Amino acid sequence: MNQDKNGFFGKWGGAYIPEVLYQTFQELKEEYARCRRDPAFWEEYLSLMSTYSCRPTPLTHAENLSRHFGGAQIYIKREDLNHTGAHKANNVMGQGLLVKRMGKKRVIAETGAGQHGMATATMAAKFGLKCTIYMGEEDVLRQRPNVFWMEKMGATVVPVKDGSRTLKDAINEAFRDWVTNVDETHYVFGTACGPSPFPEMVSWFQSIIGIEAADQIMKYHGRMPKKVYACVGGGSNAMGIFKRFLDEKEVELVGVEAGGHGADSGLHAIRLSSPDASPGVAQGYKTMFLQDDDGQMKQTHSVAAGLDYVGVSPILTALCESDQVRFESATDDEVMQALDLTMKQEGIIPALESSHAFAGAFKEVGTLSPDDAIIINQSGRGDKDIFTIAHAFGDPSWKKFIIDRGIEYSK
Amino acid sequence: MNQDKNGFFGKWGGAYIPEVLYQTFQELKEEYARCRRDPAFWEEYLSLMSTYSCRPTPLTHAENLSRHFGGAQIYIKREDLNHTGAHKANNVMGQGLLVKRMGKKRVIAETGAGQHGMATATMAAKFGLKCTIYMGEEDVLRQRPNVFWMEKMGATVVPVKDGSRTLKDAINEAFRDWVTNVDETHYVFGTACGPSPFPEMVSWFQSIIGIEAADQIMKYHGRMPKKVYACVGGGSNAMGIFKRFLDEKEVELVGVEAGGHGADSGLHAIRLSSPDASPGVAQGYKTMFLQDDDGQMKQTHSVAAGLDYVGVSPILTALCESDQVRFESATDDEVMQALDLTMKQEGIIPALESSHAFAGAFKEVGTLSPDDAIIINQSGRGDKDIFTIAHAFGDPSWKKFIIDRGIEYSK
Amino acid sequence: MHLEQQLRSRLERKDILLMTHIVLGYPSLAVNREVIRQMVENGVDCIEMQIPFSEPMADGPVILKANQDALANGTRVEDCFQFAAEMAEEYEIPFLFMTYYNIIFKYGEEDFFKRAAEIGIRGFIIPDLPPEMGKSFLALADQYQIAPILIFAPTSTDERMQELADYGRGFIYCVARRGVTGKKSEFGIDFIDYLKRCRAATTLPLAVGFGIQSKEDIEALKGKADMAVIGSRTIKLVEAEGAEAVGPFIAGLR
Amino acid sequence: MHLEQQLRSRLERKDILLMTHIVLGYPSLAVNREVIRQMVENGVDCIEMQIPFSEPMADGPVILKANQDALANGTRVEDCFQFAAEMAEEYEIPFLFMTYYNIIFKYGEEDFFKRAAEIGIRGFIIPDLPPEMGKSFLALADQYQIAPILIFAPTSTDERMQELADYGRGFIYCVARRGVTGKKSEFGIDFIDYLKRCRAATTLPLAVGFGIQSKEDIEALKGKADMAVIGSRTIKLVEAEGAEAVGPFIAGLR
Ligand SMILES: Cc1ncc(COP(=O)(O)O)c(C=O)c1O
Ligand SMILES: Cc1ncc(COP(=O)(O)O)c(C=O)c1O
Repeated sequence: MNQDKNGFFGKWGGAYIPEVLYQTFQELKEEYARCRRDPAFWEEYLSLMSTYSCRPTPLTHAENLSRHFGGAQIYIKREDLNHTGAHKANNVMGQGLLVKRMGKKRVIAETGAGQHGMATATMAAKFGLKCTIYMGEEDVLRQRPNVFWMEKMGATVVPVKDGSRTLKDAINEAFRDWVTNVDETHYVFGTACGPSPFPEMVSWFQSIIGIEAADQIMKYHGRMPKKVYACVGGGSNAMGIFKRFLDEKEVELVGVEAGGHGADSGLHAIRLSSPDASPGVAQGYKTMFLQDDDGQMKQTHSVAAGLDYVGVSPILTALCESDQVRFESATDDEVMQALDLTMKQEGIIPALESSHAFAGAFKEVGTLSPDDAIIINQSGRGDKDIFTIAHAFGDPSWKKFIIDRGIEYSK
Repeated sequence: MNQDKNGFFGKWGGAYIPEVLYQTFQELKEEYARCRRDPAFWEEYLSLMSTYSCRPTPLTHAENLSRHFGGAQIYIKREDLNHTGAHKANNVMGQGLLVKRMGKKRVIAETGAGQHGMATATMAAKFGLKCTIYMGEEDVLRQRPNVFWMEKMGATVVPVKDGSRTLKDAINEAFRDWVTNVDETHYVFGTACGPSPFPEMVSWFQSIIGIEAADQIMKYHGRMPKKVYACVGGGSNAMGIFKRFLDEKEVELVGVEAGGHGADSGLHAIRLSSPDASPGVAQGYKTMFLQDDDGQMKQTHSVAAGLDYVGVSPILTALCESDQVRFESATDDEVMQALDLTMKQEGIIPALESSHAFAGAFKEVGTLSPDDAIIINQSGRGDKDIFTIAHAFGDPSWKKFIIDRGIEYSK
Repeated sequence: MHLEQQLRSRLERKDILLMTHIVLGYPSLAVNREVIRQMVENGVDCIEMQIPFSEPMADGPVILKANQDALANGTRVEDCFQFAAEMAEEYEIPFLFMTYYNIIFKYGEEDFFKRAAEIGIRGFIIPDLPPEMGKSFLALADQYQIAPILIFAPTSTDERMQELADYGRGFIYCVARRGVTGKKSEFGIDFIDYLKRCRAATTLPLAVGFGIQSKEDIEALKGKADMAVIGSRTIKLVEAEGAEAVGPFIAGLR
Repeated sequence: MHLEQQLRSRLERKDILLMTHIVLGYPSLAVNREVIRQMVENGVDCIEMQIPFSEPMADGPVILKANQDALANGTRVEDCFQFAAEMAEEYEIPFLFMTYYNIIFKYGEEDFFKRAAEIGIRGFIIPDLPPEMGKSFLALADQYQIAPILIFAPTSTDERMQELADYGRGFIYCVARRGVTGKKSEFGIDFIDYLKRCRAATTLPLAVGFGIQSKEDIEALKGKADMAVIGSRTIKLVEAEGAEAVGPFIAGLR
């Protein structure tokens, strides 16, 4: 699924950008086009990812979970084993190579939970670039560990105090920085959203996931999987694993959105599988947004900070419309249960975001045959989320630990 | 370097074990011998490690650090990218396969920082084994996040309240469990110490590190490195990377011990490169221990919990004696500086343990030629150590974050 | 009369025009009403009324906050239309809508144009709608005779300026510098070169905005631009000294 | 007289002997002195004196804590030798040293044996020194005529028992069950089978230890073993009721 010359996928996408950025987007589009044409670029990318991150990441056969559900064989694509702990590295490293080519000296990025910020700060350290990360003030408070690491890697983390003080506001603020410092700065967009060429470019870098997974499933299972599951925040890990399977007619692709407190609760981030969302244009692109009748964006909610976003990849919106991807959602509670089960059965700790894909798969896998296989994309690891996960489980020893530490530090 | 029939390496090692364990050690030794003879076992091990963890782990060329020091090209072996975040997984998964063969249903392990406990709990979940982890009470308090994950993976974590309430006491307690439940229990020893066959067996599983690293350095650098650096706690990651290079005469192997507050401070864990240690027998084996004139073990200190141990691998003691490995130490301060520099220059966060290897290398690398290469073994990732690292850096925002959380939880 | 004609006829009497900016609903429509009265009475030539949006990506901190507060006050798009209707009815200077594209898109492009035209709005400034994205928008603008105000930036190439000028009506909004609204601009040599390039690219009147704060700034623009835009400056003034301060401030600008 | 002879001559008068255990320096050497007096006066046949070690791997919580406290009190190996000399001098029953190998290794094996022999110690129980690890130790034991007490466990095969018996002198210490010191053992059918196996493997006297706590336990051993070992039980007794309680307790065991 490629964009048209104005950056649209069907009627979704585009580049709704202030004029100041026009020129820089032209350069970006050209450089991106050159990279796509140049096989050496992809080679360089693969080599970087295999020496700095640990690509190819494994495809793990989850034998215990498969037995537990008695349905299809469950395979897990292990993006959690990437350097910095999530698929975000794929995109960021790719954009890093692009920045080097463009000769820019500074990168900026938005971050919600901090995962993309961590990845960008890491890439900036590796490539010797200046780096500023915009992060909603709420998130800075909630995700101090990530802020700590970003700062330690030399990045400046700017708490964004506007709006809902979360991801979308960080994106707005990053755009404000970009229009101000456009000449030497590249904005490393973190997901398959935003103005063209970001949705397609980010999906391209992430497509390494599905390319590897297809080879691996053929090797271990002998044929294509029945279904492939991915969680959907902005949509980059989903696009990353789906892309390679789009033309495999027998493979069903399932995106799992954040059900929060439930589809009827008003407290969720379901953009594609609920009637609460409607078409809109914001943050530079056209897609389904959670917005009110006036077009003002709504508050969203998910236990997973990385899924807690008002928009969604325009490519996924197009694929939803064309029925090439099915969208479901999983509630916070279902997600915590799926996480718990996966830890106990497989010794694997999916990120809260990724746990949505697990929850979605667990609902359906039992109805398939043990001769079939499914793939779940584990976009990241959960141990980075100790503060959120221990909190969500309401673990009393954890609380005591924090209280005691706090008292010690107060002395 | 192989053990003699009594489990000795030169005059070091052996198996000083209570009679109750004699039989189980016989079985273990026989099974281990069978595995070593059976090429299918190593194949199974490689396959497990490449599908469940992400072996081969990359060898990363640290271009910025190399430039910074202006000496040899620095290559980093990335054990941090293993599942569970450290080289510990190599040993634990290997022993897991052994346990499956022996038909035992329960595993126990000691843990200091929690890294080996995490790895063992993970393996137990994956292999469907019952699991109990012994951890000094001090460490349970300091390392609550790891305890949380171990419990979530279904393990029972027992705080050990005896002695110094740290690693060595956890080892004693694990032995007490083992002598009690010997029939169905295997003790997954966490490092290249303890009674024979553990030192050799653990080193064998860890040798995968050096085997990969040698291939990789030949591929990227074209010849053997000048020096290979590893931190030395019990000695397993060091043995893991050194083993392959022992017969390469031009390669110098350097083990870096925990200098704590300094070699003269009495607050360190330097067993091989300081006069504070002397030969002894404890925890089932003979090696250099930090002990007093009566043979009572002393308190040790290191900023890195995983290096804070009174004994050291008998194999390393033998290699030290035969001058095949040189031992140095790095102080807590040097280690924090090396960690800081590595994060900023390369976007890589070594564990505090691993940072000792970096600190050791940084002192010497400048004197080598840019045509030479060295390898630093990054045994683990540091982001698991946020509580220790942020504390060690004295980060004020971190303290405030913890205080605020504590207050919230106190409500 | 079209917007361009309106401005040109005013330019016959003045060497530079003044456009001001308000955020509808901030601090309240009542205060907006008073501020506009003072602006008009003190010789403002054109007013852009911003319909608040939750994601004002191109705005700096002052206007951003004003947008948020206006929404928090409960300002709806319907309120904005009604208020705008009242203003356009009351004063004869041209009123423009400034907003982000989603407000129009969500309302329905054609319905929005129709309503605005009925009210007597003369132009739209939509900072996140470049002409490539605005095919139907530009067609409707033509149809409803509402000027689509296009924007030049210092980063725009000559070629790009030509292209934009083709689509533009009423005037061209020349952004004085990189960045968002609300910060002071430096009017150095680069700026003068930039304005020359703007002038060469179009015959439309040139408005210059972003960071214009004082009589001196406006003096400096005379002969180089046709209209000076005062944005965040009056918002800050109202915040600090109340609506009454706006009249004297505007009067003092010439 | 050798240890085995000493025990055999006592066995002529009693159907089962009693060995007790103390940790030197816990709670203090003074209390140890009083406890030993009470033990000897109430008919204990043999006493194992544990030299405390910081890593008592084979001991359960009670003895473990006693080791730690003894060290915390400042008990040194030298203190243990002096105290042991005094006891061996004062009482004619055999005294043994129980400790972990490192204490001996660090002192110097030969020096340790020499010193112990001078004092009149009759045997060593070293739970972490299997015979394979103790070549020089066993040779020195022979040379200095100090009995190396070897240990049978329920997990030991018949073959292994034979092997151990070859190296053992004085008596064989039969560990009643898997596990560490201090917990109650069950004396069921498995246990009786085990003791039969022990008996078949050696002609040395058999001592049974681990978890023996009462007169009934000792009664049950009669005819199956030659000596019962009371370990943690007296330590707990001293902790709870003081040294004076030891005499009556020992007296009550037969
Ligand atoms: C681990 C992980 N998975 C998924 C996501 C969601 O992003 P996307 O939908 O772009 O993959 C995030 C975002 O932070 C993440 O950290
Ligand atoms: C990351 C890491 N490195 C090193 C060590 C030290 O152990 P060893 O010397 O056995 O490699 C540990 C122990 O916990 C560890 O966690």
